[in-house]
Amino acid sequence: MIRFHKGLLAATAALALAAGASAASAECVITMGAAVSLTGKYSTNGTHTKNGYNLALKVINDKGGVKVGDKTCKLAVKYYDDESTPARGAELAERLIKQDGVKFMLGPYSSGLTKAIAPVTEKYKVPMVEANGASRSLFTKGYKYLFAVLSTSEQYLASAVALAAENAEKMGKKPNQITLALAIENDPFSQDIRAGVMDDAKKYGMKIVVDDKLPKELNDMTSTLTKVRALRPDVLVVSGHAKGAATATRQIAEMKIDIPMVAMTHCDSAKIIKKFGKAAEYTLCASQWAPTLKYSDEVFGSAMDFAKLFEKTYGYMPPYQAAESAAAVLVYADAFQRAGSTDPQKVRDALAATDLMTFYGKVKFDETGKNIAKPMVLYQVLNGKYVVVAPSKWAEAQAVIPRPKWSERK
Amino acid sequence: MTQPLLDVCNVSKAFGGVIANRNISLKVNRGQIVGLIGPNGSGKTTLFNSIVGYHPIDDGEIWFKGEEISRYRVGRIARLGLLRTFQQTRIYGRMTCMENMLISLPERESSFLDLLKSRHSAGIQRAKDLLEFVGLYSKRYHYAGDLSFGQQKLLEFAMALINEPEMLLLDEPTAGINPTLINGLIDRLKRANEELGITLLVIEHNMRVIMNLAEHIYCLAHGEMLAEGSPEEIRNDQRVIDAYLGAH
Amino acid sequence: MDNLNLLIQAPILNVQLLLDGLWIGAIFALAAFGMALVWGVMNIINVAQGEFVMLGGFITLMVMEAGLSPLLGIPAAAIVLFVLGWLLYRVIIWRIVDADMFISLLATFGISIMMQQLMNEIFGSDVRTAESGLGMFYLFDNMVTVSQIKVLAFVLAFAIGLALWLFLKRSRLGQAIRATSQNPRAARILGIDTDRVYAATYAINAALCGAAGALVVMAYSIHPYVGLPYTVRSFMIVIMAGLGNLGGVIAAGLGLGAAEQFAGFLLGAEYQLAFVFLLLVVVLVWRQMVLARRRQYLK
Amino acid sequence: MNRRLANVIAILALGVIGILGPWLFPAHLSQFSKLWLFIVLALTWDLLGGQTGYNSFGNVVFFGIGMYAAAVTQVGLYYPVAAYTAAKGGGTEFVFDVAQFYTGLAVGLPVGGIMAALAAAALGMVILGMRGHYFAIATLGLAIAAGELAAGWEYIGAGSGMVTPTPPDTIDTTLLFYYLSFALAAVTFGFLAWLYSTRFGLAINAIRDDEDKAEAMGHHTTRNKVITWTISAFFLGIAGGIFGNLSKFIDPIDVAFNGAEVGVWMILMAILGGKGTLWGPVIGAAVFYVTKELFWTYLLGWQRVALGALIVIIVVFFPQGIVGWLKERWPERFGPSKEEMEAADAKGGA
Repeated sequence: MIRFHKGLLAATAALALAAGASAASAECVITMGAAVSLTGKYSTNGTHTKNGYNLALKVINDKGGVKVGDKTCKLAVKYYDDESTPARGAELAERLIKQDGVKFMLGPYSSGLTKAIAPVTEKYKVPMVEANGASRSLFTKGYKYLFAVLSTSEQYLASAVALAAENAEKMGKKPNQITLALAIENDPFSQDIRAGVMDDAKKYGMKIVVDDKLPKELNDMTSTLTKVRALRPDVLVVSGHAKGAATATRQIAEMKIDIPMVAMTHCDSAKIIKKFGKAAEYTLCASQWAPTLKYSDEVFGSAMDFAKLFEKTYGYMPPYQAAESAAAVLVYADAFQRAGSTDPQKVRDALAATDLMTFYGKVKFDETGKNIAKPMVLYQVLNGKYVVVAPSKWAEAQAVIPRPKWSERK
Repeated sequence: MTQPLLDVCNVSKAFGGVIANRNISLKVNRGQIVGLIGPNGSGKTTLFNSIVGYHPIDDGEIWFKGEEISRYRVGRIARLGLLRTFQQTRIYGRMTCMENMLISLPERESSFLDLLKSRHSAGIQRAKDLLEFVGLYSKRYHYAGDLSFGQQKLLEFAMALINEPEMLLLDEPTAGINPTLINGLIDRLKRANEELGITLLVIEHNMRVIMNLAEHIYCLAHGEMLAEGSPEEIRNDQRVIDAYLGAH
Repeated sequence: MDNLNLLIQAPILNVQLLLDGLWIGAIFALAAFGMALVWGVMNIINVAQGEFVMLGGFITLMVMEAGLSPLLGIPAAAIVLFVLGWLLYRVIIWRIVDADMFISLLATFGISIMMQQLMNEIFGSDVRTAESGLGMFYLFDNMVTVSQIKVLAFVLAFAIGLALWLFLKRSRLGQAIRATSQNPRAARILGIDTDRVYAATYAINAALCGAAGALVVMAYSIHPYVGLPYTVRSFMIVIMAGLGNLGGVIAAGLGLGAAEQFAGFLLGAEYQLAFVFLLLVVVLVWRQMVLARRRQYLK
Repeated sequence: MNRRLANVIAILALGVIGILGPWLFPAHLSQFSKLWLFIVLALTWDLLGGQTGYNSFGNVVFFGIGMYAAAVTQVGLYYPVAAYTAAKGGGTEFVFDVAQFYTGLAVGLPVGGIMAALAAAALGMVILGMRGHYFAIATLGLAIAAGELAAGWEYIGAGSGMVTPTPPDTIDTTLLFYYLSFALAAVTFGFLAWLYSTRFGLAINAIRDDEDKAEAMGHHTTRNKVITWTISAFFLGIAGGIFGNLSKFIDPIDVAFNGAEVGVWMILMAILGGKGTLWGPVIGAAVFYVTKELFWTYLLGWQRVALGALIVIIVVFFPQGIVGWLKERWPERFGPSKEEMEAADAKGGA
């Protein structure tokens, strides 16, 4: 035990030295820490997160780094694998801060993990910019060191519910006659989405006829879908990370369940178009970001430029999880520059004052630390492509509602 | 006439289609030593198992100390004071002989809290005495599982004695035991019977032993009671002789 | 109970639930065959069962990526897994055949987590599916849908069960396996190479799971951590059916599948698993109570 | 060397390391807190699994019950629990001051232990009549069902989990939970050492060696098993309560009823160290925990492959565990000693 920690301590000391402001040379490295899920149920998205962080690091460092005061610093990230489990995440955050001497944290993937880590960073007064913890409850606890670049969970499907209300007439109903079926995974993040949908539904007076919580291990939702078919709701809302999106897309098509609107999350990380082709058509997908949006910044250029660079580097189109993760690094870089220091407290204050345009969208935090400047977008799968259909400011096309019955499709 | 200590009335037991015991009755009075003999497969051990509660009986009744025990389970019957030893000896292999003895001290009345009390030098002395008697004193700190079969048998017997049952069912106590020890064992069985008042029911193949030991003998064959009587009567009973010869 | 009313008012839903239950139950049964075999013959509870299923799925995906029909994945997965099972036996399992059952539980648990992360490193944790190219049946005015691949899975489970039964009854190796399961020492004395019998048993088990995995990836989906539910259900099925009872395994598998579907429908998907596992405990407690009346214990 | 003296020295050394922990390894304090708790997990598992011979996959149930019961008590003393969990816990509305936090812990942890013990007593009466692998499988079923039920129960936050009360800034909780964990490990060890020295220790060993025989000798075997499990659950429940506060966030399946990890680890630790010995679980937990930390640090991405391989190697080559292996290798040094035997004499009596 002792010997092992000696090694660790030495490494930590070296890192601290390298990052320390006392270093006389202009070369400096700011090391941030991150526990991301490289194994376990979130490992796909954990990898997107890591790739997003790494791409931003690479681009920033290739451009020379970040000017902090009179020095130019490179950025680095020390990773651990939290195995998609909250207990592990909290433990690793503690290790990063206490043993590895990390003074800045990047977020993990998923709200559950963020929830577990935030109390730790808060305790040690280490700022954390996170890009993948959207749970609303993260921002009701009065955390002062937590900043999120993404839209929070209750907004995820808000535009889908709004779209249902707008299009109620097309479905031959009034908004308050619309019925909803929810099939949402039983984890903190997805349940927050459910809470958001429930609130929105209540606002319009819509009725919820199915409210199933999908178990974490389920790869079959036929019993829920059988219920959906019997009750014929107007809107089916599915949220269960990539697995939920894939399972639902496939089984809705197989069972030929006709519902006017099907709205999901995580379509792009589940790659439903590539995997299921026609079966995915007309699905509405909530997304934090889309490459077709007209945002841009100096580091990456436009959203599309980012997407192309990402694809060139990693061989696949970036899902929004990667984009928002890259944006988190940009936010840090900006804060380091404005703080002119690597003192965590100063950086924290600089973060709080962030007002930055990025390829991912505008970032501006309210006093609870969540980004209030960027809306969610809603795609629809049309002709094998994601097409933004809401909010109207960014819409590329009109949403097709109700979706054609399976029997009427080619 | 006094009530018998153990009263087996018309007990039948079948396994699938095979009838192991049919309509068996036997009585053992307090203080007696009774023998149970019969060729292999005649249903002796099945009867033992029925008495001490290892399986349900199909028909009949078993009474012990005036209480019907036909439906009781093993532990409860044992706590009433009716103990048995096993043909294939059973001891606690990963405990020392001493520990085997100590945990066999009478526990019938003890509650959980009693188990938490320790130190009772009389118990220890008694355990040592009994081990001494069966010739295992020098091995008292060996793991019981490391003993030879014969030694385990003796240990099991000692464990049964230290438990001070009212009645002890012995399943072939001398099988596998060094012949030189057998006489001593018979002697000890008799003394246990006389001094401690332990009533004995003994399954035995060794005719010399059983004739020497028992005052009354039952003989089973093909699951039925073939004969009963004093050793003298049994020895001269033609049916018994036929059964043994026929079986071998 | 709204959901119960729904079932009563629209009885056709029962048909859909029952069928869906039977399809998935057939796949459970397939994995459970192997578990029953290994358990009965080698006295080993193979916790890596679900991981064999998962591997079978990934092999099918590779077959598909090579441009072949994923249906070919069924034999391919069975063959590859057979070899893998044999190798695993030769490297690890033979050392624990005679050990305490608990040792085998932990050893195979170790194997299972190795496989999980290995596959995660090789293939990533994406949820994957393979399209079999088979279509659907639509019955009762589209109220009941039946995926043909699931029917195939169902038929295959029966066919494999039958084949296994014949194999054990008729073939020399099958007879050797049965002899070994009854009394390994006697079998050894009679000149049966029990080591080879064990290797074959374990390999056959892996092959069965591989075939099941091929069906899972075509009918449902697969990812590196999909295994545990299949292991646990195999367990349960074997417990309910008892060892060495192939017919019972099929019945228990189908029953379990159907019970899950109805539980999911009636109680909501969140209680589906809780129901199944409480059912397991209840079945055990019930069996124990029956035995207690017969002065016996469940052991 | 005198064996009893060696024992005393080992205990003293551990005690000193434990007490001086915050000075010896200040940077790794929370890891060491978990190590102490892991020792408790291994010890309590071994009580039934090693000493009584009943292998349970379900002990994690009591860990989880203790965790939830403690958290619910800590919250429930001051706020309505349903509102707390509905608000996803903590935050600006639900603040605990110093007195409330300490009171919550002081009441919550024992409640956690007691609830777990009650659950063990109730479940034990129902399923401890089963033997061998039927018992193991029934406990596995319970473990999985418990997690799923907790994930469906809104009162305790369902799938969204539950945040344990946020301590006030003025309390150094790392130090607090470190000493709580250490104290629990010490008390558990001491209690079990005493328990194994009584006739009750022999009674459960008898069940392990031959339950039929024990029953035939008139032992209350079922009662003794239920009591054993209850004791084990009590300490486990407290450990769960501390663990919940240590991780600050309770997820029903990934933290509280984590049968696939914590549930298996406690077994592994006991087996690695040596089933059915007093020191085995302690040594096993320490070795396992340190190895695991090393794997997780240096073999990122392959840590489970390494752990899996380690498990296979342990159980295949060292099924008797470290202590068992030592006893076999050097019986004169680690086997039953003369003093131990004489001491065993003292266990007698009725």
